[in-house]
Amino acid sequence: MAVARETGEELTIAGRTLRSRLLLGTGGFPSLAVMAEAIAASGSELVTVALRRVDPQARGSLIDVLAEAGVELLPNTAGCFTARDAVLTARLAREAFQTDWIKLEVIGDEATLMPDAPELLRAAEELVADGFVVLPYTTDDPVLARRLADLGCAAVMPLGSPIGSGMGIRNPYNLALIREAVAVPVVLDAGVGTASDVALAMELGCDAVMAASAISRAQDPVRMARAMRAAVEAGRLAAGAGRIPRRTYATASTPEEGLADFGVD
Amino acid sequence: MAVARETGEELTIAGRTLRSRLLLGTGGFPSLAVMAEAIAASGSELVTVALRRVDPQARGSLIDVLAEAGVELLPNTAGCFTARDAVLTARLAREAFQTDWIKLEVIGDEATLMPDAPELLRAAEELVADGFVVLPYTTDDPVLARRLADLGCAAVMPLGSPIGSGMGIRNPYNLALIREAVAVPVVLDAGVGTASDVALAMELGCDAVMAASAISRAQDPVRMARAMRAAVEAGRLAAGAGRIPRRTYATASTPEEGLADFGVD
Amino acid sequence: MAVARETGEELTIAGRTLRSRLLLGTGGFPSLAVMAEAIAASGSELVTVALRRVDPQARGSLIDVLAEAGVELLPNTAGCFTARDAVLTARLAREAFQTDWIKLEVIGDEATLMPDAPELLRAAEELVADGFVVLPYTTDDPVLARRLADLGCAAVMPLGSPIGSGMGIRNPYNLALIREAVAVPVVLDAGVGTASDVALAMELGCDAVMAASAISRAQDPVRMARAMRAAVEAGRLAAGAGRIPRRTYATASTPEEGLADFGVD
Amino acid sequence: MAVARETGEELTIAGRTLRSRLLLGTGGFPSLAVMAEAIAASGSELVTVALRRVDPQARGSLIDVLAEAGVELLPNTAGCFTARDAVLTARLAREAFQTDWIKLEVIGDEATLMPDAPELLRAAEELVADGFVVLPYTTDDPVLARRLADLGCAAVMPLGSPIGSGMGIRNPYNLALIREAVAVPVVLDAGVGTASDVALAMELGCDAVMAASAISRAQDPVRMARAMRAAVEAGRLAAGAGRIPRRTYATASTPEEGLADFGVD
Amino acid sequence: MIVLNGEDADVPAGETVATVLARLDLSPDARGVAVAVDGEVVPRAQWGSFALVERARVEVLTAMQGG
Amino acid sequence: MIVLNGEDADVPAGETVATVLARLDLSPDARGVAVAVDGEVVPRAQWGSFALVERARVEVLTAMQGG
Amino acid sequence: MIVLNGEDADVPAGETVATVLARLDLSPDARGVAVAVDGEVVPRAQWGSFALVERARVEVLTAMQGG
Amino acid sequence: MIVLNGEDADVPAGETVATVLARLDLSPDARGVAVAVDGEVVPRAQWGSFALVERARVEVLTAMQGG
Repeated sequence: MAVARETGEELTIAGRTLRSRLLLGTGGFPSLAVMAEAIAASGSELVTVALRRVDPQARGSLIDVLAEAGVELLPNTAGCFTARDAVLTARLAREAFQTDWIKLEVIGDEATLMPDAPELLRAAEELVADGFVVLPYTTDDPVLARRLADLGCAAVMPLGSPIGSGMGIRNPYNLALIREAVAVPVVLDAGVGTASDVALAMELGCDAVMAASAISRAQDPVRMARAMRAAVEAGRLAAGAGRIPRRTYATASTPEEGLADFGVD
Repeated sequence: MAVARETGEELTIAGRTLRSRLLLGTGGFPSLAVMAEAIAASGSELVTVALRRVDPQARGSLIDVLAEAGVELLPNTAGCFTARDAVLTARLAREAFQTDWIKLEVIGDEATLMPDAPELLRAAEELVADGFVVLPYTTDDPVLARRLADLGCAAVMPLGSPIGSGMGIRNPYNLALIREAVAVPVVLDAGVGTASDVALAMELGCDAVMAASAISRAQDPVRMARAMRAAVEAGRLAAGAGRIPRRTYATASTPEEGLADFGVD
Repeated sequence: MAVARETGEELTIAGRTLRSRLLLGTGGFPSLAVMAEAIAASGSELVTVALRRVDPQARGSLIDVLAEAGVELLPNTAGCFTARDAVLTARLAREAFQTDWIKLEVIGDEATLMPDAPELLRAAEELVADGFVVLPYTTDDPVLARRLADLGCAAVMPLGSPIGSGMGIRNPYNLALIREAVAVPVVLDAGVGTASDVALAMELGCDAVMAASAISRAQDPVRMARAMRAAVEAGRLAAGAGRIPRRTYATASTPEEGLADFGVD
Repeated sequence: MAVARETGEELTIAGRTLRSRLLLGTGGFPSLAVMAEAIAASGSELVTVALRRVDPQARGSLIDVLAEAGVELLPNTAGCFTARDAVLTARLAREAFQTDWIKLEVIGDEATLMPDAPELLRAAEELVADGFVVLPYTTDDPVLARRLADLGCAAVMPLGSPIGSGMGIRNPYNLALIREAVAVPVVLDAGVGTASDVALAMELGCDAVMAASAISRAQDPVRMARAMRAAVEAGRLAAGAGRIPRRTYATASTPEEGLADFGVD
Repeated sequence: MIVLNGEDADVPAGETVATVLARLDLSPDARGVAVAVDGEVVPRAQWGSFALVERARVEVLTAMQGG
Repeated sequence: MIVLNGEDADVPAGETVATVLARLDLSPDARGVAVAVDGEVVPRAQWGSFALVERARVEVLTAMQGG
Repeated sequence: MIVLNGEDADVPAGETVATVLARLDLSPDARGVAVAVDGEVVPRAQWGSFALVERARVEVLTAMQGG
Repeated sequence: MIVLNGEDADVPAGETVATVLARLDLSPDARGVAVAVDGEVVPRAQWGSFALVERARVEVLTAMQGG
């Protein structure tokens, strides 16, 4: 349907240039060590973190591990069900991590963790006005995506399927429509299960892909991180290579011209 | 469904070890130069050629170009509609190229170029008896694939969809069943359109993928060759990484524990 | 996934009981006569009409034909891109047709004719407050559907795919999620192409289906109307019959017990 | 893709005219009484039976019940793995039931119960020569289907997915190709799970559908029988009604001409 | 002068909605008709009395096949 | 001694198919029944005359729900 | 008495945010920490001066694996 | 007269395969070439000795891009 719009290999979001088109979630890894190894294997330069209450017992070294990995932080507002909570969480994240970037999540439903369109728009508007670089997690609704872009979001992050479901891209048409609807980068968020999902996302015109559980909860997270890295590259290359059209019937790859005639037995 | 059975990264067919799990067709390229560049970009070590009548005018340097590329030849029997023609073509190919390897095609239908099961079995049996290393192009019927393997074929090459159709893998279930049904390598043949098709094939348990028109007739064959190479790697890695299960509902990638409570406005 | 919730065969929306679970659009028919015949063939009791400027030349007898067909009118707000225009159109429709029922459409995009979530919510809220029986055309977003139901809409009408596209139900999962998310009737709106789409919608738990172009622009609209009527019945019956589970492998429908043993030849 | 070829509503196989396009399997029902009720609800006129060893304890009244139901018997060769066993079973069935009709099954794999192409062809050839009316259960391979038709089979019965799997039609393209490849009736056999599968089969050009477990093992077999009857009718009608084409974008079902202009607030 | 269904119409200010409808051959009890003036509904009961101002934007709408 | 439906049965060589069927309470005109002996169909017309050899493998089949 | 991360904490009114953080072994320059009091962010620069009222709801948050 | 790659060719009976190849500018050690005569492979070793009969159907094949 759509082909990737930029010809350059680098992705630019809000003026920041990323060589890797793979964003990583940090949740769900069996250990920080595996997380660090997977990040390295993935090549990702931008990883999400959440804000949660300080646990006096298990004060983690997450920040240190990520700093050592040399990646940028993308705080999220996971767990927020209202614009107000999401905005406040974004502001706290700015305080905590000295970054204006925020992966904005405003959830509307516990079972599916799907976003709540009106609250999301409200939070996005407020955060953009407050100077944030807003990357909203959104549905695969192209009209909503365009509204978010029109509000000044730096990218849109539509879901392929519910968070952690591994169902891949349930509606590829809508992703392609989103690609046509907005000028900002489109980052597939949520639902990725395996490498072919990621390749497909890139072929549909996404500029990048976010993977979390698909890597962290795989049996071999580091190997899956390598798989995802290759899949992003594969899909990106294919998107720009001008694929052959789909046909109902066959088209010979070997010409018939010059075919021998051995007669009839 | 299935995971790739070998843990090693190399593929062995009939005792020959291949580092690349991508087979290339040589038909359809805009020029021999582009073909050579695409072969190099793909990393493929095994490429198909057809046998056709010598053309006194345009005597090509195909063999020379391929020799220079350092790839092994896999002659095919494209265009044959009977076991007899296919067997004779295989024997001529052995004469011409000094190889016992043959990609066996016995076509049953002009419109779809799908194989003809009984003629295919007949030809496979005769060629195996004659000492050939037989790689049959077959349907996605797992019973037929098992019969071919039982006859002594060195691999099976099921179709994803009609040759040159770019429709990808129409029936992933059958491919997974073939993977379970045979012990020899499974090489997806025919139908691949883009990188995600290739990644999916590997995830379904294929040991390798054959791409022809998908690369040669892409707008940028060299770029697509790179895409396919990365896709094979991505799918192969993912197949061995133990993907997360598919779920209907969401599974939070960010834990709720420790979520702040900002009160009600 | 979901089974239809009501065991009764009749559908009740806002206190009005309908024996037919098929709603019809009146646009696109080759003639009023064919429209009337198709309505009769479909068994539908509720059909949509639009409001447009009086055309002094071709003053139609649409209202008369529909009155004679004995169907109830469901005016729509097709063509409105803002809540304000939609609300005003609804009020004019109430004046023109003496009905509080309104199929609320607030479009967000010319190419896809998909709804605009925030404007739709705004219009729905205002019309519910004004005493209308609101049936909003919405996306397949379950959170948005629940919000519309919570606002007091009498039913929700999610799309299967873009209006008139004939692409069927692009994301069956979301339809099933909507069925779980709301207590009001779910009426599939938009995208239906043929009978199996309609049967699937009912199996997913929809209470009714709206068909417009699929019938009116079919080559034989009256025959397609009959097809759709049967498809609603088929899907409704199947939804309540407790289908067998999906399995990867076979389950013999003929038992092996008592199988004869004819020996080996 | 394909539209049903006959315009008449009746189906003729080997000179026998059937008003119902639904064939029923008799296995898996909770009781003979439910079976009889389901047969009546389905409207089917042709039902399959198997041949098994006489059980001195539980000598059933199956034949009597079916005779009373007024249906014709279609004996099958379920459980046969060789042409020889299938041919012998067919001959025994002819003795037992005084019918030349045989649903020919030659199984190639225990896990999938998929047919074995070469044995199937062998058995079909022998039975056709022996005067049988052969209805072979086959894969969805169009070349194999054509070969069976060419051998003189009275119909072909391709699978949608494995017997009893309820997976529906895994490869609709192949079914459509079979429809184009043969002149005899195409009866979808195996895999049907629910009504929409049946409607889809008819839309793809099948002349009839066989349902067994989908009805007999449903929670409410009689209701599912009614659903399947309606689904056959729906799909058959739709196949002949000339459906609208599939489009990526929307096509307004309400014209924009004459749209009011309410000005800007 | 008013704007009637998007086109200038030579109707003097002060005339009623009913008069305008009559020009369109629509009687006051015409079925399936509704009228908006300057973005507001004019209920049927007021058609006879509602006087149009200069440049009033009048929309006269009726049922059309759709949806 | 024969093998009847897969199990040894104490039927002396020389007895007919009809005799065996009688043991199963099946009359010569039983509906929906067919018989194979040693992998060959024995038509109903021969049930009364077809004599079984020692160790004959007899299959007596009838209709069963299936398919 | 305040409510610290959802639990009652025996901190007298008038104490500063910095004091509370010290109780959690967090220094004023702790990396990756942010504080909200009664639903408003307290910037790091004010930690030393921001005095808590009785029953203040204090949330002390830090980075956690997620998303 | 023979049939060479589907077309009549003015080659007298008795000539060898090698002669025919020479006409096509192909030497006996040409790479990637194979020959069938009347539906049977003629191995390279026999090219010099294999004599063609009248109306022999000769197929001279070589590698072509395909598959």
